[in-house]
Amino acid sequence: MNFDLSDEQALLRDTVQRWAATIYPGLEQLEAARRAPLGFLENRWAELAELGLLGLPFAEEDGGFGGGPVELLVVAEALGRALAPEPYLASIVLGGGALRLAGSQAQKDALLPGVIDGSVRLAFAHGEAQARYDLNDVATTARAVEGGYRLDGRKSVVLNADAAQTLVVSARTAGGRRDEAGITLFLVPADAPGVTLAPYPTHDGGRAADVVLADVFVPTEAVLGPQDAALPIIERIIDGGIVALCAEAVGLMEALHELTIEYLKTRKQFGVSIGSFQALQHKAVDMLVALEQARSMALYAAMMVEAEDAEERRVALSAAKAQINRSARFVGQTAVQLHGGIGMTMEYLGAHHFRRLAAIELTFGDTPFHTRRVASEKGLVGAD
Amino acid sequence: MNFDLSDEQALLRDTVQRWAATIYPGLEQLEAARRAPLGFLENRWAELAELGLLGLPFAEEDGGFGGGPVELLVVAEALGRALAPEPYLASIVLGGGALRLAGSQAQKDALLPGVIDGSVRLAFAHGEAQARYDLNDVATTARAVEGGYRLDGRKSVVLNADAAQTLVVSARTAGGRRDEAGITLFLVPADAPGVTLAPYPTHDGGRAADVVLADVFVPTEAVLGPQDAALPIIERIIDGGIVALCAEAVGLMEALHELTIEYLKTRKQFGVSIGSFQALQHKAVDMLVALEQARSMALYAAMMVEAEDAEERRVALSAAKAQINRSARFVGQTAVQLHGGIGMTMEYLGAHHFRRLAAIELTFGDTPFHTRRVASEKGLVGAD
Amino acid sequence: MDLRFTPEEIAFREEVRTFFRTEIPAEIRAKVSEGRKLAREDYVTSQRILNDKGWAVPHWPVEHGGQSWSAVQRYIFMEELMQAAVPLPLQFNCFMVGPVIATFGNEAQKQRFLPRIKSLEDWWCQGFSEPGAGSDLASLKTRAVREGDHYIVDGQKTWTTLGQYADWMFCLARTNPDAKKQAGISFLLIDMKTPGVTVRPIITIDGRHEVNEVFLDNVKVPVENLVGEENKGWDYAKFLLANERTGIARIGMSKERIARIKRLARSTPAGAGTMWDDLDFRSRLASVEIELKALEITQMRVVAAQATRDPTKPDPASSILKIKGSELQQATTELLLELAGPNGLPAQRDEAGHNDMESLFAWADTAAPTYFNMRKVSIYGGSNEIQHNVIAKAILGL
Amino acid sequence: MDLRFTPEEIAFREEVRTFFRTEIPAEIRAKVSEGRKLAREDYVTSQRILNDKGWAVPHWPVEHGGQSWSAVQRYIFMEELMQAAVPLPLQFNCFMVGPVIATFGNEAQKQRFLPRIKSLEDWWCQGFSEPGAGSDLASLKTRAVREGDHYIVDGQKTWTTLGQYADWMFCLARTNPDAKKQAGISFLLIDMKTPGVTVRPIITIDGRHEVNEVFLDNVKVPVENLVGEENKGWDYAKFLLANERTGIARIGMSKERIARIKRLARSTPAGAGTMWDDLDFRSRLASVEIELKALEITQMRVVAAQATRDPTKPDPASSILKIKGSELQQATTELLLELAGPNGLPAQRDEAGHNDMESLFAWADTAAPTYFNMRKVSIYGGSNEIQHNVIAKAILGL
Repeated sequence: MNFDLSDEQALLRDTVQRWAATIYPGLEQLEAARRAPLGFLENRWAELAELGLLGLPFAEEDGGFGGGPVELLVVAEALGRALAPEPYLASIVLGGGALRLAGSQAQKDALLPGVIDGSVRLAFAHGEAQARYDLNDVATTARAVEGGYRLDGRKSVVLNADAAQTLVVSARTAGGRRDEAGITLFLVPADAPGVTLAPYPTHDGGRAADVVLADVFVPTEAVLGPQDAALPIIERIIDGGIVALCAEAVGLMEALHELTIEYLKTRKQFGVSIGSFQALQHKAVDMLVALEQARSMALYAAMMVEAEDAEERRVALSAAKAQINRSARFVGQTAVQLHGGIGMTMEYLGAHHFRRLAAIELTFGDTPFHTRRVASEKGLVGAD
Repeated sequence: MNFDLSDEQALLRDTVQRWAATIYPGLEQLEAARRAPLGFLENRWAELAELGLLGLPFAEEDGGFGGGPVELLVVAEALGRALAPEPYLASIVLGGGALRLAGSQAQKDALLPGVIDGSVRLAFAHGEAQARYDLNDVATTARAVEGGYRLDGRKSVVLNADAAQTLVVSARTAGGRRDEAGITLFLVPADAPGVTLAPYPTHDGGRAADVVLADVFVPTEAVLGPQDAALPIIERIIDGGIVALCAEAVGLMEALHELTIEYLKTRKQFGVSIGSFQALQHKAVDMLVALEQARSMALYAAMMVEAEDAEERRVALSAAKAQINRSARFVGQTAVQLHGGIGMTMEYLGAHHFRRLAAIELTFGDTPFHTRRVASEKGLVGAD
Repeated sequence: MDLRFTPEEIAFREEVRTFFRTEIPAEIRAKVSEGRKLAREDYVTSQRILNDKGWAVPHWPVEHGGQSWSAVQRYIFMEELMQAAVPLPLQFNCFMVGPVIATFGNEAQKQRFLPRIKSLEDWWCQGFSEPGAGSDLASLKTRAVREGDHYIVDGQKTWTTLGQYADWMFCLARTNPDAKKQAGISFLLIDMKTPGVTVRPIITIDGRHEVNEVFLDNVKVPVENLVGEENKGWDYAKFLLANERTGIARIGMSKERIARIKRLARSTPAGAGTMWDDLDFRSRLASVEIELKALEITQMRVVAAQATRDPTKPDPASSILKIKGSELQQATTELLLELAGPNGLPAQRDEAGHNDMESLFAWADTAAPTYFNMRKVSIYGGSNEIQHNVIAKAILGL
Repeated sequence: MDLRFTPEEIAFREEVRTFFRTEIPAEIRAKVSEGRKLAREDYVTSQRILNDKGWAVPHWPVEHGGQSWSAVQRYIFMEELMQAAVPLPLQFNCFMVGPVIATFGNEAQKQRFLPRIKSLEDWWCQGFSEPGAGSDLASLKTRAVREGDHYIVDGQKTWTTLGQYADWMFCLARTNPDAKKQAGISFLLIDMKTPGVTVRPIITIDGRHEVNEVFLDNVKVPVENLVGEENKGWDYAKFLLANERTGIARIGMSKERIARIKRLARSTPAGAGTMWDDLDFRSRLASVEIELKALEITQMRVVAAQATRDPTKPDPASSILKIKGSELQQATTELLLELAGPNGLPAQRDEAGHNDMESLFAWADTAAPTYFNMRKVSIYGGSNEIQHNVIAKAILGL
């Protein structure tokens, strides 16, 4: 048991933190990036490529750096602290995760060099409006036709789809809407005929799109991974997303807690700093407890995301996300409350952390969803 | 809308409060009564009869005083404040409620005079170990035989059964264990052949018993209310019990909150009264909020217990009990916490309030049970 | 004790309920219910309809257009108004500056201002809070210096709700800098068109423009716009704030939101059915309903007790209403956001148009802004921490 | 970073797990698991078995019978011990007075006391708390006046856990009444058989006799029973209390209770099935499991950090463990009581014997006392409010 980062990991953390602190020292720089058409600046994405972050999770033989969950933890936490708007989650963790977990060598050879050098971005078009958090709920269809498939359906809230050249799309090749079997993944060029994007900003300052697929033809080679049996891969892609979100949330909460403590120390009321009021002190302590619980569970998620046993992995990841969600809500709400009016305004940096924390709760499963998943399986404590 | 007590109700409240404060001024007197074989002193029961409390809920033509839910509220709250150990709930509210709601004139004539003058006590033997809070779950059977019935089964945690001369027993005359139809109530003398009591103290300082019925014969006249259709009556009996418990809990919480405020004002630590610490002040305020919410719902329970619409009544009573339970847990736990060590000892009066509040949570339905009942019906807020 | 409404009160309830639901335009009420932004005209339209009926300011003295309703009737009126999702008559006009002028203003002020306050011909905003003051309102720094028949006002106000629409501002300013904190403050009425008044928008976390900063730079205010006595403004402010607090539980609003959540849950897909089939969700909803019912009775108890209270002194019980009422308002928005789920993330999805499935979630766009916005209710009107202090001192004697 | 145990650590875990479950009598472990009262002999039996194995005091210096285990091994040992429902080695002996004597005692004291401390030949109790002191421990009033080669001790101690079994008490007494609060206190060892020592039981809300008052009336204590220097006792007490806090999260105990709740839920009738079928109950149980898993990792982080910390200074992070650990211990007892339901009301139902159905609930008798008793964990060892103050000051700098 060892919680220390290796020298390489510590270097990675310092590098990303330094980059983020330089590029996004305050709200002004962040808002400037968000105002760009894609919600971030492409030259920043190129910088992430130069720093080696875009190739981090991919195998060395594919041109990557072979980073694992701890490296992901380190990067996502550092980017989270700074609210960096680049689509690392959408393109590298989710889209890249799909390629990494299910791509053929030919598919990797075709796409990964561009992903790693920043010239190609991916998005993961899986969720649909009716599905909520159920990964098996796919209504989009793929009909086998001569030489390939024709896809029809709508994908909902596809993160950073408008920034992607290639979409990883899930579609039903067999079975009914909620069947576990019968789902297949496809690589679909974003500019393929019949693909229409309806992009929009999201409430956390990010961007997403609904993706309409109308009789979209893809060749047989576009099938990513096994036919009819993509659900376990989709689960693992989302598991990676959960690790990234947990780490990001820890970075956000840490920064927000620091802002709050700073505010309590400097803000004066009734002639004293408000941090001298015991009731506020105790709430600040409860925030710290929630943050430390979340930090522990982000570590746990990273530790368990590659566990062999699927049930054990599922329970662990759900436990982590549930804890992160609960901590995120408490820390976010309490931070706003302790700030008072200023915490309610977009002019205050911490308000943006609060909004992003709220959005994280709604991404890849909320607290009741994940708590129930822990409850409905064997749970975390054996009863033998 | 009028929240004022009538002159008669105010007089009733003052009378009961004065009696309780005189008889149970402190823990010593309370413990002395509890040490009696039945858990209370019979002469005190006679005093309650003299005060007219035992006849309170019964119709004037039956020798009672025709009191309604508000009178019950007033009495139960005043007795609750003082932790009075007399079996008012078991004998008058539950057992008496059964007679009042379902008794034939002959049955009332036979029993009520004794109930009202204190010479006869009743108990309500309905619950069974497997039933938890489900009123329809009755495994005890009554076989029709020549001239009457033979009862077999076990009743569990029958409040103050060892103090009763007559038991109101529910038994299944038709149907399966959890069927709603097929339950019938019987009047069973506590000394009937085949009735065995296994009495015990309860964790709140009261008493109860398991009642074993082994081939107990009762004549046809012992049937109380309609054959096979007692469940709606049982529900109304328990509804009355819920009103009484809600009011009792309000009395207990009020007294416990007063004790806590007194302690905060007088207890010194680090050279100042601990009531000067803001974190403790805010908890004391949260106790008050919980108490006032409970007080409101006790009023609501009293207002709704005689509502015509069964669903409306059920939702209202469940809402009241759920709120009372939640407030009781919070007020009880917080009171112990604010007292520190002294609150953990049986030598401290408030600890007995805490224990009784915990027991009330487990009586006639806990918070999840009643919350689910509110959720599974139309709820409190219409959505038309 | 009889906790039921009388037949007369029930008839009254039916009357106001019918009026709200038939006379106030459905589009306006839908905006309120759905958490969408109201235009200035929506407020004006709604309040004029009430005013024409004589119901814009029923709690005012009869001679100024009030109704001689009982406390229970007033309670019923407000609850039904909120449950029908009618915009509240503008708080600053009807519950703040109006009662202050009616109680402490001179005859000329009453004649001049009150009719236009209740008809919303004049839109008023509040100039109390200042940067750096927060809950410590009395530490305000804005100064008004008497020069002849004018005050010259300099300073900065903040959190000025809907100040962008305002014609007038009622304002606290320090007229005696040497007096102790609460003393030396005066209550001034300022025409927003006066040179030197600048309004700067503040965008809140819901992404909307609801509050403002107001800069007062050498603003000339005629002496006749002083309410009551010079240096007594703190008394009038306390009177006003006590009025603010009693209405703050907003039980009707929470009820309206719960009813809406129930309707939406029935059409919101989840698993093989809808969110209405999710008993866990409904149990959490029921928990809020239960607390809300309890608070409603608590509010009715406070209302019933008002008949025998000194109306110029705040009832500390109103702090309980504030604490619990704001918590429950917030809890309903959390349930709404939970219901929206991942469909609550898009901020302007409608720019893309909907298909049938997405139109089921068209409502979800405003769930997050509503959740964000309602964080304010435990902050403003005296933060919940301040309310705890008030109760600890005034009720518990700690 | 590698959060898994090494193969060696896993082997160690198997070794201690097997030992606990095969060598400690099942009847004793059942009593612990079921929340029943342990007799003095149960503690002694269990600790002697550990002591014979060399495991009663693994955290002591090796020369006094400790083990040269890593922090991780110590952690594994304690977790497995609690999960096997083995009685903790007597805290007062093994975690309090033993380490103090081993660290600050003289050679004679070490020789005389340490072997009997770890074997539980001497049962020790703690004489720190006094009536009226509570969390403000340093305001203690018990006095020790030097007369020749004795101290004469007068005063009163309270909350003396299991003092009714004790042979010895370690005690804080004021030796210099003129010094400031924390100064002037000494650490004395008192033979409970000394004339003038009187133990009075305090019955706690679980109805049990676990704590006591101890009256010290003109008690003669030989000077050789002073630990360390006169008037330096507060330093030794702080050292001891820091030891107390690290173990206080009791994660293994909460895990053991959750496992028991799961087993019991499967056989507890509810509706047409069992409580295990109640997904609402299981979700609430899962919520506690999740927080507990997070706290377990937090504890492991603290353990891992101990390697590089000054062991004589308390880690403020241990306050986090105390707060959350006590909350979770309490939460598990609330779930246990909920599971018991109305069958949790009887206090001594077994006096009546059971049929098959009631025997299903025989366990329920101890649910309420366990719930009542565990209210103490947020009070003792520095109340959770005090822990909040500690963190606010030491970690947050407020």
